[in-house]
Amino acid sequence: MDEISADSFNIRDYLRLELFPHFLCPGCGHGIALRALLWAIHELGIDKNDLAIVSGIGCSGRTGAYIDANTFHVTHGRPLAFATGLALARPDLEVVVITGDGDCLAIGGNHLIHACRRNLNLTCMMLNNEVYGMTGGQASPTTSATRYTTTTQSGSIEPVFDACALAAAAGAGFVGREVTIQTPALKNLLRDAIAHKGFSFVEVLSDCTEIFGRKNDLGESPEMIMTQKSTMRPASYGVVGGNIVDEPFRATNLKTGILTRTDRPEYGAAYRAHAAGIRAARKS
Amino acid sequence: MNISSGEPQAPRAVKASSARPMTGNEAFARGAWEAGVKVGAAYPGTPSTEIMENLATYPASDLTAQWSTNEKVACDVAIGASFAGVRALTAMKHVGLNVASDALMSMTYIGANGGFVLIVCDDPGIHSSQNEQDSRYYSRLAMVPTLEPSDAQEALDYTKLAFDLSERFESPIMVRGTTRLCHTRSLVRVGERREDAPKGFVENPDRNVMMPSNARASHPRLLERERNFEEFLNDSNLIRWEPGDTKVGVISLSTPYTYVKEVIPEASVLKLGCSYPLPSQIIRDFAASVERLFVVEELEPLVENEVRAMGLTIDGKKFFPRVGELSPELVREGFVAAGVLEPEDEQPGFDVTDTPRPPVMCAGCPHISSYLSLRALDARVMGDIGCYTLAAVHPLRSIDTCVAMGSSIGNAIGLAKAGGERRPIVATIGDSTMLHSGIPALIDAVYNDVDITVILLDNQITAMTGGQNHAATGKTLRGDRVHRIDFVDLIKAIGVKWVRRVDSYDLSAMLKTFREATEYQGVAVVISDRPCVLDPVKIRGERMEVDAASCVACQACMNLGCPAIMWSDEWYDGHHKVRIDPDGCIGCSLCAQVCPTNSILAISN
Amino acid sequence: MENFEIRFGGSGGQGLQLSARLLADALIREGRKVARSQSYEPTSRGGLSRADLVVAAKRIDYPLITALDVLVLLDQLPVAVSMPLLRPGALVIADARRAGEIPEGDHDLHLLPLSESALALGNERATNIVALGVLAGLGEVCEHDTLETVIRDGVPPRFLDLNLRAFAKGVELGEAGGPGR
Amino acid sequence: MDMAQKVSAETAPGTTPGATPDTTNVLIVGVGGQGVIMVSRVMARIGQLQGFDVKQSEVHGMAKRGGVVFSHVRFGPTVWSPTIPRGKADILLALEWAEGLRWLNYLKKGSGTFIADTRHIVPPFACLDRTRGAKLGYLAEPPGVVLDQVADGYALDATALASALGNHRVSNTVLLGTLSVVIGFAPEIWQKAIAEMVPPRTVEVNLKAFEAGRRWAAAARENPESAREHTLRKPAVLPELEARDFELRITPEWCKGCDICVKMCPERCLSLNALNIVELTEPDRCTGCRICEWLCPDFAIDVIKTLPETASR
Amino acid sequence: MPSQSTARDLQGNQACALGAVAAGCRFYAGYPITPSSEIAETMSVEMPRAGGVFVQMEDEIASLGAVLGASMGGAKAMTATSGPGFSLKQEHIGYGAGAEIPCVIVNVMRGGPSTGLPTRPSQGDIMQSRWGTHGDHSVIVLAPASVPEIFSETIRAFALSERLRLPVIVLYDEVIGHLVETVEIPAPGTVEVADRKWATGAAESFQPYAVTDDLVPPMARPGDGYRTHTTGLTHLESGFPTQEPECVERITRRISGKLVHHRELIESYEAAGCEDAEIVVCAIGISARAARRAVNAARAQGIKAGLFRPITLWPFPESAFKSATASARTIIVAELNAGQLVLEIERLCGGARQVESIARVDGEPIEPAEIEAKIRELSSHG
Repeated sequence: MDEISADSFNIRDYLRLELFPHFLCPGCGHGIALRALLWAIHELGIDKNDLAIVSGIGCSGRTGAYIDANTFHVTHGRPLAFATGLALARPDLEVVVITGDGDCLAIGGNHLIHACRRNLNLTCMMLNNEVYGMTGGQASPTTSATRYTTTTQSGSIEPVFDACALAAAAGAGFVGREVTIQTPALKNLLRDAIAHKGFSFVEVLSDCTEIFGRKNDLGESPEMIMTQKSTMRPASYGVVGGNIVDEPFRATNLKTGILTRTDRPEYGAAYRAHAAGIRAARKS
Repeated sequence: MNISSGEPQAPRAVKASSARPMTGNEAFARGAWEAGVKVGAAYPGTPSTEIMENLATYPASDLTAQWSTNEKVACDVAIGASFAGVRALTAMKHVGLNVASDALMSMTYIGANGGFVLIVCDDPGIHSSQNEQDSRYYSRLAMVPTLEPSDAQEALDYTKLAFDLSERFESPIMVRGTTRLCHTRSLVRVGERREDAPKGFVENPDRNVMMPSNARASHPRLLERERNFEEFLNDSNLIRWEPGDTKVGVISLSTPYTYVKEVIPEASVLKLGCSYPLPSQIIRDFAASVERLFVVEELEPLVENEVRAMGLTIDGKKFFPRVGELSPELVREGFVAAGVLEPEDEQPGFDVTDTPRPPVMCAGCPHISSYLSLRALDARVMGDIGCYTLAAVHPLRSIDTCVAMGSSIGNAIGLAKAGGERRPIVATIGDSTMLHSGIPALIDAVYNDVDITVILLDNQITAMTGGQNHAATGKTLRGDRVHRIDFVDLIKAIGVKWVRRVDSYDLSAMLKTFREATEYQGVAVVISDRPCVLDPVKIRGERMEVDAASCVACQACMNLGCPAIMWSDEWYDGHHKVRIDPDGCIGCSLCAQVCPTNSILAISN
Repeated sequence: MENFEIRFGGSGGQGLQLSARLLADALIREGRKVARSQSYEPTSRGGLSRADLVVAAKRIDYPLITALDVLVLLDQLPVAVSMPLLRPGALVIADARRAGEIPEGDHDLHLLPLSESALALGNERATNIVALGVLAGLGEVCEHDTLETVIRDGVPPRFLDLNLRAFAKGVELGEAGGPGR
Repeated sequence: MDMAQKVSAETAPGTTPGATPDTTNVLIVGVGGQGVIMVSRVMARIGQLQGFDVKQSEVHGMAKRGGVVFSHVRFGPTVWSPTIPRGKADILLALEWAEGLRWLNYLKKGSGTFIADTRHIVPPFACLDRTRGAKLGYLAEPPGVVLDQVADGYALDATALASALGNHRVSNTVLLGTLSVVIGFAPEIWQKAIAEMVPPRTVEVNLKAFEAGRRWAAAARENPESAREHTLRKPAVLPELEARDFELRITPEWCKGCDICVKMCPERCLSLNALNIVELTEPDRCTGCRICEWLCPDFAIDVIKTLPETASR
Repeated sequence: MPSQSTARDLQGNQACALGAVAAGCRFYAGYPITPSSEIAETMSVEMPRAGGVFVQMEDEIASLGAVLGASMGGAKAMTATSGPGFSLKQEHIGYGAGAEIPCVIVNVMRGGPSTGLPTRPSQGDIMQSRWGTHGDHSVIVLAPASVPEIFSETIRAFALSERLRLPVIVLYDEVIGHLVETVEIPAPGTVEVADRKWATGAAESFQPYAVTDDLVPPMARPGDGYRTHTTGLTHLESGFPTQEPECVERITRRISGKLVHHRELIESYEAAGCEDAEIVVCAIGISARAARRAVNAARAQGIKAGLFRPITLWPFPESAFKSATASARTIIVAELNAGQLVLEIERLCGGARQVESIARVDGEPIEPAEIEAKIRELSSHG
């Protein structure tokens, strides 16, 4: 009869209320993801004074400003680079990167793979809405084939990244994917991602109703977020490479939940230990 | 008439050793078989379904037993067999007779060649129906002699007798059952089958072709037949006078007769084995023999009114309810109210609480996702007859109307034609129901160019009545493989331009397809495509379990109404977390699809 | 020589930079200012290599060589590019075996068996130290003792003996003068 | 009214008024899928094998599985009504605990025998109330409370006994074993009837189950108290939560009218008003489940939950 | 611990790294590129020893990104690169300028454009170092001409960067970078380590970009409770973006005003023999070294020649230049490019003086003789 309660989480404690209402379009999944992130922060008991949010450019990047923490809205594609410096210089801070599919995978793709490889204690939340929303709806590295955007007016023909597979292949210690409609699951995933010592990559399937959904006849926000969920299949929570719910009933494609969790040496700690060894050797 | 001795007696002299326990429905079938029936046709309907199912257990060399598309077709099939000079049976539930009545109304004019018996089963108490109509009104409407057995032995005997009477009076004969009779098992003495040589078709256009001139000539014959039949009853065992205390005389029939015998065994009883026509002279004599006259009959006061019309003084519905099923308790209460019996001492009841256990959809029922989606679409939903009618209540609460078999599409057409409805108009109809009477309505929808969506809930079986085959299952009543109707082809042939199949276990595909269908201007048909979890093949996916650690007790999964999902003893935020009964779960994964925490996972390892 | 410019020229891997560094170190110990520069090319082994020192008593204005006072050649490769930089009368020390073809000119050429001496000592790689010894033996660039000190301080202990013997051999060659002009 | 007098005079304790006194009424109840019909057919067959007239009545409800299932079995020299009047059952055999309680008032108050499996099958509707701190709708009294009220009572964990035999589904036959001890008749007759009624490949386990039920009943008769102690399942005690209040607070200036909350609300409590701003239009239905709060991208909905002032927390 | 300074033979790039360590730099992020790599190599050794962090990033963009990130976290941070990498860093230099993040960027110049001459010296980034990133922005560029000066100017770069909250670029050519000269290394702890002004007082009323007397707002250190917002968007005193013209102008003017306000602190130069000079040679880096010898040679020949060497290249020490060239008739600008510094000199002279350019673009340093010849050619004696 364990009574767990969500009572203590009041999102307003984590928001810069004077900036509201926020600038996101109606039904934008980024807002839901933001809630999940702050909820996870709350559950982990992270003091917002010790929380650093580094975000890139785009709709995703703008969300950081609404968080009442140390927020850094940096250059396009580079939040992981900034965060790397910040986290190495300030291991006492909890550094979370908010980025988008274009920010993270296109212009910032190089930083992503190296951040994964380096395995520094960072959490990267990539809000994937399949489109460059802020610039008016151009195709991104995750825009599915046949989708219409302002730069794929006859339907996209480019293959897409599976960002999670990319991150895992690049060596990220923790990789997960979740949809916004599963807010508590997303919260749990982010919570585990932040708690994970090492580089954590979380892809959030967000929806861009106004610019992308309309153009592709994907329905309004409620339907979009529901569709996202149903095209996913959950990996067994907490089990690495766990089984998935689909046979014999579901035709699905991407997995959700924790996809990879390995304990590789965390770069920051490894570096500090290495440096301490060097200093000790010099003294003796 | 049979006048019994003054002693209270069992309605039979059945020796247990020589008898076998049978339900009323089994006995109906046995009676028909013993009578040498050659052709049986029916459409399933509780409580009549098992009659044809049992008939089909007799050798195929003896008889044909089949499911027909609907009750009217079944009735026509039987009529055709009668034309051919063989004995024919059709069976249906009370509302099925509404469908078949059109044929019956003419058949009664034509009369039987081979014996023609129609068993109709009423449902007093509405255990599984949409109304409580009393079929005995049809007896009078169609002027069809109607026998009323009171137990399984009589069900057998009367059915057998009905065939003889049918041929003797050249009339269809109706045998009426009730839910209680149909589903009560009692000891039955059985006999052998008689085999008659087929009489063959009798060419007699004046009688067989119901056109106005012939029909006009036939009507007087009906009146004559009514008189003849009443005369027959005077010498028949169907009417039994059981003398007793002359202070109280009770006329009763069907199962209520057994309640009377149970509750007031001392009374004089006139047991009617036939409710139409009534033996008026015997009734007068009986009335004269007793001080107070009662009639105990279920549902409408048909006998009561006719007795009263004879100028006799009689009490019936004044003391015995007109609504619902009778019982020994109610019969006793009636006689207490009439001052015949003394009230029993009021015994204090046991002090315990009641746990409600209303009917629910099965775990993994493929209908669930359709209604969840319709609810999300905020559609105006015209329902139909089937298990899915349960979607009208908590938690799905997504059916707005349910009228009668096959009505949904017509209702939707009317709703659309009336204008003013801002929500998408949807008709939901099962596969069997669609074939039963949905097709003409669908043709109507196409013909009249209406903007509606039809969700064909194709669970590939007639589920509600216990899993009967139909024309789109590709199997007959006896299990033989036959052509399977392809719904998509059929619907396209009707002229529906927008037809799509969708996996009932893919919620978002459902939602998306439904949305597209409702946005389509014109008739759109979506076929929800998963078999019933009970029949004919039991499907099992990986069973699901709840990860209690991550469950946040939102209970979103409870919206499915899945009986395998219930509260656990753990709490979150003031709400119960949930758990899944592993024995109940079939692994449809719908709950996992609605779970906002990814807490519902397959037990796969 | 108070202010002078010197080049060690050869091919990559001959230890020219070490020679230059040791010499610079020694000169600094003697109170002079030194600017050291080197060829900076993608190739590190086998290609043209040079190490230049600009030495001055006081501040060095321009740190690159403009006119060489001393040129040490351990290979033929730098010969062509370095000869035009020679100041008239410059001292040129060349390995007789590997840099034997020195054009005629206004310079003081000492063609010496530098690498052969190193080979005789057991390791050709000590040729650079032999060359340093020659500079010490000739006595015009740097004091013998200072150089020996920086060698003792600046080379790994396990090579010290070899290097000291190479240095001594070089001094011997330098003092002997060798075939000059 | 002589007759009425006469009838009333026959109303004596221990007899069925108006009915043939030696009719035995057995009411068998349970939940769909448990095998109520099988048990009742065995019982009817036993009656027949004893040379009695028998009636066995059941009604198929709408629910094929998980619904209420009951079957009346009556046997004796002559049986009229197929149904057992309320308060006239000699034996109430319940395959599920709450079902036993539902039909308890059909049992003869002073003389009836109550046999029940203590197994709980919680119906989904018992979980219908999703309001905060709602109690499970399954509120069956513990066995002690019931056994104290009946003349003769047996509460056993037949499902556990059956599971011990390797097939929890034969719990109904375990109960038949117990019933056989109560009713009498030779065990061989029971075994014959059971063997006739169950699927051929389950005959063996069913006969074992029957024996297990008999053994349990014999032991219970010998030592009723210990049997009671032994078999009584822990009563389903439900945790009492402090009744907390909650409020749905909408910040209209933040709402952008995306419709997510309206569509995703399980209870359909919300709607968009003429200005496309969300409103709580069905406050009574709201359960405080927070789904709207979670899914609002604009943070325009907060579910505020408050403890009563008296609460310590 | 030695309390005396020690003389060390150092390569320019090494001196740069050691200067950074002495200045308190505790974070270095870089990407290998010729001819700056020795800085990274040295930092990879020095940072762990000093308790700092060295990280080799995936590219130059990431390097400066990491440096900015570390600086936002409160660390003194540096990166070093050369031409192509410097081009990549331009966006982040703009970010540092706009968001006012202290950082030091070293550019060891090589021949260009593009991959150009990786191992050959150049001074072709004079203009890029000032104008490289888009939009109006304020940076300081320091141009040391010797190894000891690299050491000291790197220290000064940190001091300026920290005090004024802006990126400071240390700019020198490949020759200086690879030159080995003797540097007096001050005893540890004797170099004054400048630190930025940290936020104090109530968090509620704190304005991260408030207009202060010295135009440099105090910076909030993450974790100290201020929870400020930092953005590359043009922002208000509160840190949050604005497009209000009045506010945009106010903010932009304050940032550029920092350089004017602190001109004396920033400006540094060498003027040798300029008091009576008819001809002043103006140059930086290796060109200035050649110029010095040429000027000395000219003086020896009786030509009134002087040297003006801006050590703070940007903002250009205008007034010092003007006073140094008060008597000059001719200014010779010697540089290893097609003529960049000369543009600034021409602008400053405004046509009042003869401005001559020695612009060498063959990948070789300018030799003293080349300048000396020019001086002679232009002298009144010639």
